[in-house]
Amino acid sequence: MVSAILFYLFALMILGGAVLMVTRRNAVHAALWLVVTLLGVAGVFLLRSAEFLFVVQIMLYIGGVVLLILFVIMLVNLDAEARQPRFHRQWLLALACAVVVGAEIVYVLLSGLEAFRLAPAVTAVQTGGSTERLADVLFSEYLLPFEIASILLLVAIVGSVVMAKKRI
Amino acid sequence: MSEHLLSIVLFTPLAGMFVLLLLPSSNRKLIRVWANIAAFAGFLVSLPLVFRFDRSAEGFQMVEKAPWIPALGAHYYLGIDGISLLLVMLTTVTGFIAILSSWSAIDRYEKQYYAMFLLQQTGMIGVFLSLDFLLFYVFWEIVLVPMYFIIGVWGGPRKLYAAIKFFLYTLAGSVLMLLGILTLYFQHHAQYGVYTFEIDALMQTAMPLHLERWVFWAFFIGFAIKVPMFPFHTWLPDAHTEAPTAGSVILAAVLLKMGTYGFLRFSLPLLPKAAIDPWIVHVMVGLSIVAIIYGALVCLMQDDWKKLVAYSSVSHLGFCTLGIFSLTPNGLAGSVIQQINHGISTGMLFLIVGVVYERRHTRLIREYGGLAHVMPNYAFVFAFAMLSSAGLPLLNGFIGEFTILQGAFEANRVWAAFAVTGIILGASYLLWLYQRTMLGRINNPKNLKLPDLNLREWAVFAPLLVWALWIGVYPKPYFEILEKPVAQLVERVRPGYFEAQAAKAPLEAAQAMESRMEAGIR
Amino acid sequence: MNFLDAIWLIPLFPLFGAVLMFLIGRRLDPQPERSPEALEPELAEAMGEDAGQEHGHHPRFAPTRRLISWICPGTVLVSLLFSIGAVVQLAGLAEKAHQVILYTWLAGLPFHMGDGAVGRFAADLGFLLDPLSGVMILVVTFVGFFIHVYSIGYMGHETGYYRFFGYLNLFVFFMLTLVLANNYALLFVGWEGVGLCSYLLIGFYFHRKSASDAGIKAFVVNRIGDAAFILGIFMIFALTGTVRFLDVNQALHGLSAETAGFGVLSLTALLLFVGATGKSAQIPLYVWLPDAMEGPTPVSALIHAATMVTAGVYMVARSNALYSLAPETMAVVATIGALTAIFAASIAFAQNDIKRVLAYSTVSQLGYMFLAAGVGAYWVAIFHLFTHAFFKALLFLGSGSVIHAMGGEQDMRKMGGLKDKIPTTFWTMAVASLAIAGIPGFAGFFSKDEILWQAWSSPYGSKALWAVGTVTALMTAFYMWRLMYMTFWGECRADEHTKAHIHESPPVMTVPLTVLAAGSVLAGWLGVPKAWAFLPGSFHAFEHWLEPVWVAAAHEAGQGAHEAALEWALMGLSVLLAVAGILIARYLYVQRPELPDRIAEASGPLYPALLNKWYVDEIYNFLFVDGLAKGGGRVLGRFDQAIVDGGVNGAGWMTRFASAVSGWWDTWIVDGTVRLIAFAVKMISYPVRFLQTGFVQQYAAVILAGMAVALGYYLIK
Amino acid sequence: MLYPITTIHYVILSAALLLIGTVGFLTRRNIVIILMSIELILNAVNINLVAFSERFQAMEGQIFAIFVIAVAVAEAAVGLGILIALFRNRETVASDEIDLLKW
Repeated sequence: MVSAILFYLFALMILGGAVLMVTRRNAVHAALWLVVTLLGVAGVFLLRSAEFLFVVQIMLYIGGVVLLILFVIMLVNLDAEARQPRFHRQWLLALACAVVVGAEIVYVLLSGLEAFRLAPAVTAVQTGGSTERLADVLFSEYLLPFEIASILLLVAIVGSVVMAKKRI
Repeated sequence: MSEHLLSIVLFTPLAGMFVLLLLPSSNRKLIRVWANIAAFAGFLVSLPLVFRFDRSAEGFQMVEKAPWIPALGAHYYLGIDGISLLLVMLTTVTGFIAILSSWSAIDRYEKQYYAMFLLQQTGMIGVFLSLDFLLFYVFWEIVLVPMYFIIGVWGGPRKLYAAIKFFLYTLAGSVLMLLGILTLYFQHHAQYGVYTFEIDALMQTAMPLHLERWVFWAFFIGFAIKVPMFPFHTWLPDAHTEAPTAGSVILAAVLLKMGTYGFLRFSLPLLPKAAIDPWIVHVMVGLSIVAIIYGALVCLMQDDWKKLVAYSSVSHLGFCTLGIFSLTPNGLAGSVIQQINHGISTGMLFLIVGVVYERRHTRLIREYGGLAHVMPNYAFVFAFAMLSSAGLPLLNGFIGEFTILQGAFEANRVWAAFAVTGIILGASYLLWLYQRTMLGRINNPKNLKLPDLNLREWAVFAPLLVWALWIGVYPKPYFEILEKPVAQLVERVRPGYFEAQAAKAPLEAAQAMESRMEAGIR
Repeated sequence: MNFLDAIWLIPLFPLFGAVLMFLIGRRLDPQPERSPEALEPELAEAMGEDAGQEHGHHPRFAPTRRLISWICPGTVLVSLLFSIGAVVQLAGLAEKAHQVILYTWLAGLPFHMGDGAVGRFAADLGFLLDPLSGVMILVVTFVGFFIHVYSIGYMGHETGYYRFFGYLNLFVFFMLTLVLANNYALLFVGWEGVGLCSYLLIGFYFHRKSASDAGIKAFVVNRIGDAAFILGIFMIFALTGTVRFLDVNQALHGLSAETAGFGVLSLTALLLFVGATGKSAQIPLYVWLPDAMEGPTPVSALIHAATMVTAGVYMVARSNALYSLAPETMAVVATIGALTAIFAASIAFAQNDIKRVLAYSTVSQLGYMFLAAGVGAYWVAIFHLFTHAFFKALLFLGSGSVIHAMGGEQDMRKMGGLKDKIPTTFWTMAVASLAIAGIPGFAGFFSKDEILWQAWSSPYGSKALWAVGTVTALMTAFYMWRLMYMTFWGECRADEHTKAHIHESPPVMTVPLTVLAAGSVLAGWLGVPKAWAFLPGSFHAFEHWLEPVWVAAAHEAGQGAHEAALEWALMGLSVLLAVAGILIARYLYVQRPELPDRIAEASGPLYPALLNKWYVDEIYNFLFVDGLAKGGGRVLGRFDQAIVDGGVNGAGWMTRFASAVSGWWDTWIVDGTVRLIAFAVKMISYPVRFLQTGFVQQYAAVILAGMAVALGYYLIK
Repeated sequence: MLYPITTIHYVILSAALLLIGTVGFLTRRNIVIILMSIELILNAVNINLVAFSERFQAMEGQIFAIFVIAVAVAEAAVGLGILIALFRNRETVASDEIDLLKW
């Protein structure tokens, strides 16, 4: 019962934050609403017993990415932005497409509802925290992707440094 | 080490290229020296091929096979026989000479220039060595890219137009060729249930004549554009006039031979019924004869020196295709030897234009006149190249043309009668070119101070001169190398050819006669 | 020293000389920094240098040049000695043929012969010495040596001295290869080689455009003949499966003569003959020989009188087995020979350039040789070739000495009265003129008279051929002595400057003249007519010597009915006509010098026709060079060369017109379609371009729309 | 239907988040907001991954979520780098004013 309430709470945080982020005129407000959404998502991770992801989400995403975005917003001093129209000329066409796709997804979900009526999530016996299990699988089968991810991050760092420097 | 000889020959230039890329581009001298070393190494590595080649063995030698894309049934399958041996040797020699000749001709982006050349070397050698259709097709495409850049970056005024035209024209052809390959590929699967691109496997596919004709036409488009045969030749003059000297030497000496090699390696053995089909043979021979006469005629009215030499290659390769489609042993052997000769003599002619272009930076024949007074050595080398190209006996041109004409004569006397006019026109446009540029009085003050050939230029010409003389005076080894592969080709296309009667004077008997030196027979 | 086995060395000596000249020639004879005549006159003025005249001033030459004048003639002398040794040893052999095969040169592959058998397309580098080639190598080396000696003097003041001797030696090498070859393929190598050397030597003064034009004309016209020759060789391959003379003769031995129309044998023989007409300047392809006079005189003597032009006759004689089996072609050979003889002789009447007269006289004499070969008397053809080599070479060298004396002047109308100024040249040329006219006692009489007798008596011959031959004999005597009287008799018509400079040529030139003069007399006595049976056997040596070469079939044809009385009568008639010709010439050009001009006007169109070589060159230019394109608008009259401007050769302008059309066709139609496709692709691309607005989010929206459509389709299906 | 939270709820939640992210991405002019919308979409994906990882007791879901985050971070970093360079040259961050890349 408690988890249901928590779920709806987090859902509300996520969707509310998302909608408000998208509609805010001021970029800083949008960033803050993004933080709210991310916290909601972190909560969902906790609900689904993915503690490691919860921590990663908090530290990495909120701590890292949103902070970076805030930095950039400050660098790019968006006060002039506030007075300009938020949505560009073709916003109607874009909205229409999004609505159509949304309708299709809902239709898919509804038509295929019974496919999801699986046996309720049987809670397997938890052999130790999910983080150890995560670690065992991660560093055995998926070692190579892990290394490649690290290289990807390195490239991203170098890329963004080069991009942002005045003179290379 | 020795059983991977072919791979070594194939990838030496590529290795040279990678090392070249690591060199600092500021040090121009080091780059040029290294490029020459890499090219010469490519040549040295190909020498053991000649010594280890067993002339009496049937089929392919020094075969290397490794799975490449198992899913498609494509193998890394290399092999060599008489025909591809000669062409590989031509590639390595002209490659080295082309790189040596562009020592002072190229002044910007040397590193990329030489890298392109070495990449091209590997591509070309790959085409001649691969016995797997997909591998062949890959190398066939690889060769286009460096030549596109060589023409496009270091070319003359209209280089972009020429480069794009060259690239798209050949690409269109090779796409159709790919269609042919795939039809063969699936046809083979339909009959044997196994997907493979190997040539000797594909040879076993029995196809109805009409299908064989269609595949032949698909191959024809791909190879004819490359040769180039008559209606598809308009890219050649543009590509040649705009390419830098070394570029047009490689283009003329080797790239054109990929087309004729394609006919010899793929069209004839894989589609024997189509190759002997009278309707196709008549079209092919008709186009070749038109190419011979048409090419020579157009040469007479050119005022651009390089364009003239380009059209002369159209005429010479008309002879080669005539030799191929006479489908007689002499025709085929003559055609391969003529391809080598064309590589040598036209390579020399382009180098000669390059020498003068470096000094005067113009290709118009009107600009030159009476150079024999100022540059006697140059005049001698030009005369030698001209005579070798016109087919004077004791030089290489004659051997090729004489054997091709004999093959054509044996196939159909009327063809030989028409083709023989080619040697008359050939002599006339070359002599007229020689007169307009070399003889007569000097009428242009700029021609007074032209320096004669320097040592490096002599080093570029010397190997070609010696090779031309060697083929002219003692062509026997070439015929011996070609005897077996050509016999196989003819046997496949004309089944009962050799059994007609025991050969009247087989090669061995001729040697026997030769040993009785002093026999005074009546 | 076994000369017979060393016959393959004979051609190599001159080759050694030629290669030496090409390699170290420039060091031995350093050329001046820029030879005076290298510059265009207007460029020369602009450069402030005096425009170089040909023989004006004599540039100084290095002493090492003398070395060249020893090396090159030396090599030919060694070849001469070797040849004499070989021929003497050959005479000792029982069966007169010795073949030395070095290696298989052209080792081709098997091929289907005419009758389906599989032969091997192979030709070896082999040399054959038999009486026929024996005679030829003696002629080539003997006459060649003396011409080399002569050119030391003649070319003494020319730049490019080493180049001249290099080409000359190369020529002797190719000629000896041609003559000594044991198969048609190697003969063809020599055939084209001499063609190349004639191109190089005619165009020796390459700063003169007319010289290089003449060189190209010679080479291309020869090439036309060679094309037919190649086809002939292939026919022989198809017929006999081999090209060795001995094997071909053996293979043909069995066949019977082709009486039924124009069979394969006749076609082969005709193709070979067309090749011969190209090389030996017969009717259709003789146009290059008169222009070949642009080359230095020793060249004309060696190549265009004694050796190269006779290659055609040698080849016909060499394939006598083939020709004797093809009576049709024999008739063609004889008629073309006779026609050429009379046609060239008529043109020689009106020529004023001394070398042109001799050139046409050569064409006419070659006509005689082919007439003899055509009627089956091959040994007579070779005998006439043998004697002709001596007196024609002498005439050319003599005219060279005259030109040398007159400071480069070649027009006979500006000569005259040189009899006492250059006595040796006069006497030697007189001997040669008597020989060519056919006066008894001199070489020409014996060989020409024998030809006329064979034309009359041989089964292949006919009275018409004899008549044409005899009339030509009269015309030959007339134009030769017209030349002699105009140059040596009467008063000197040269201008003061040249008149002062007239001097006798140095001994290095006059000695060869006297030797050849002796040859012109003695050579004839080797083949005395049968009617003079009273003379000992050695006088019939020539016919007897060549006997073994002829395949039996051809042999009987040569005999013919032999009535001595008839032969005496015909001989008397030809002598009478010769003397008459000389007297007419003397009358017209010595007693009444003004008469020829009056006759010229009186003869109406005949004289200008003769003067302009029956307009043959003009007709050739019009038909081939100018092409049919301008036919309509242009008046048929004479063109001067300026309008044609570089009409290179007989086929020049038509091919240039055809190539202009094909060039235009090539750039517009064939290339045009390619550019059209490119343009079409460009047109299609315009509408597509509007989608690319550069507005990133619009692309995203389009992607989303696409996804929506796909999803929708998937759901509905 | 509302009470026992089943996987379908999570799927609906992530679908909704995805839609909001897409709308934001497509309609907003300010590139920073666009970048943030992308983050939303990625988080929607993560929610799904984790939900199904829990549902099928397979850790691959979570592992993949980690990689998605890694990629998201890299993408954000580079995106912002580009944004700064763009802003320095063009003095604007409005996406519809940056349309040089057209024919």
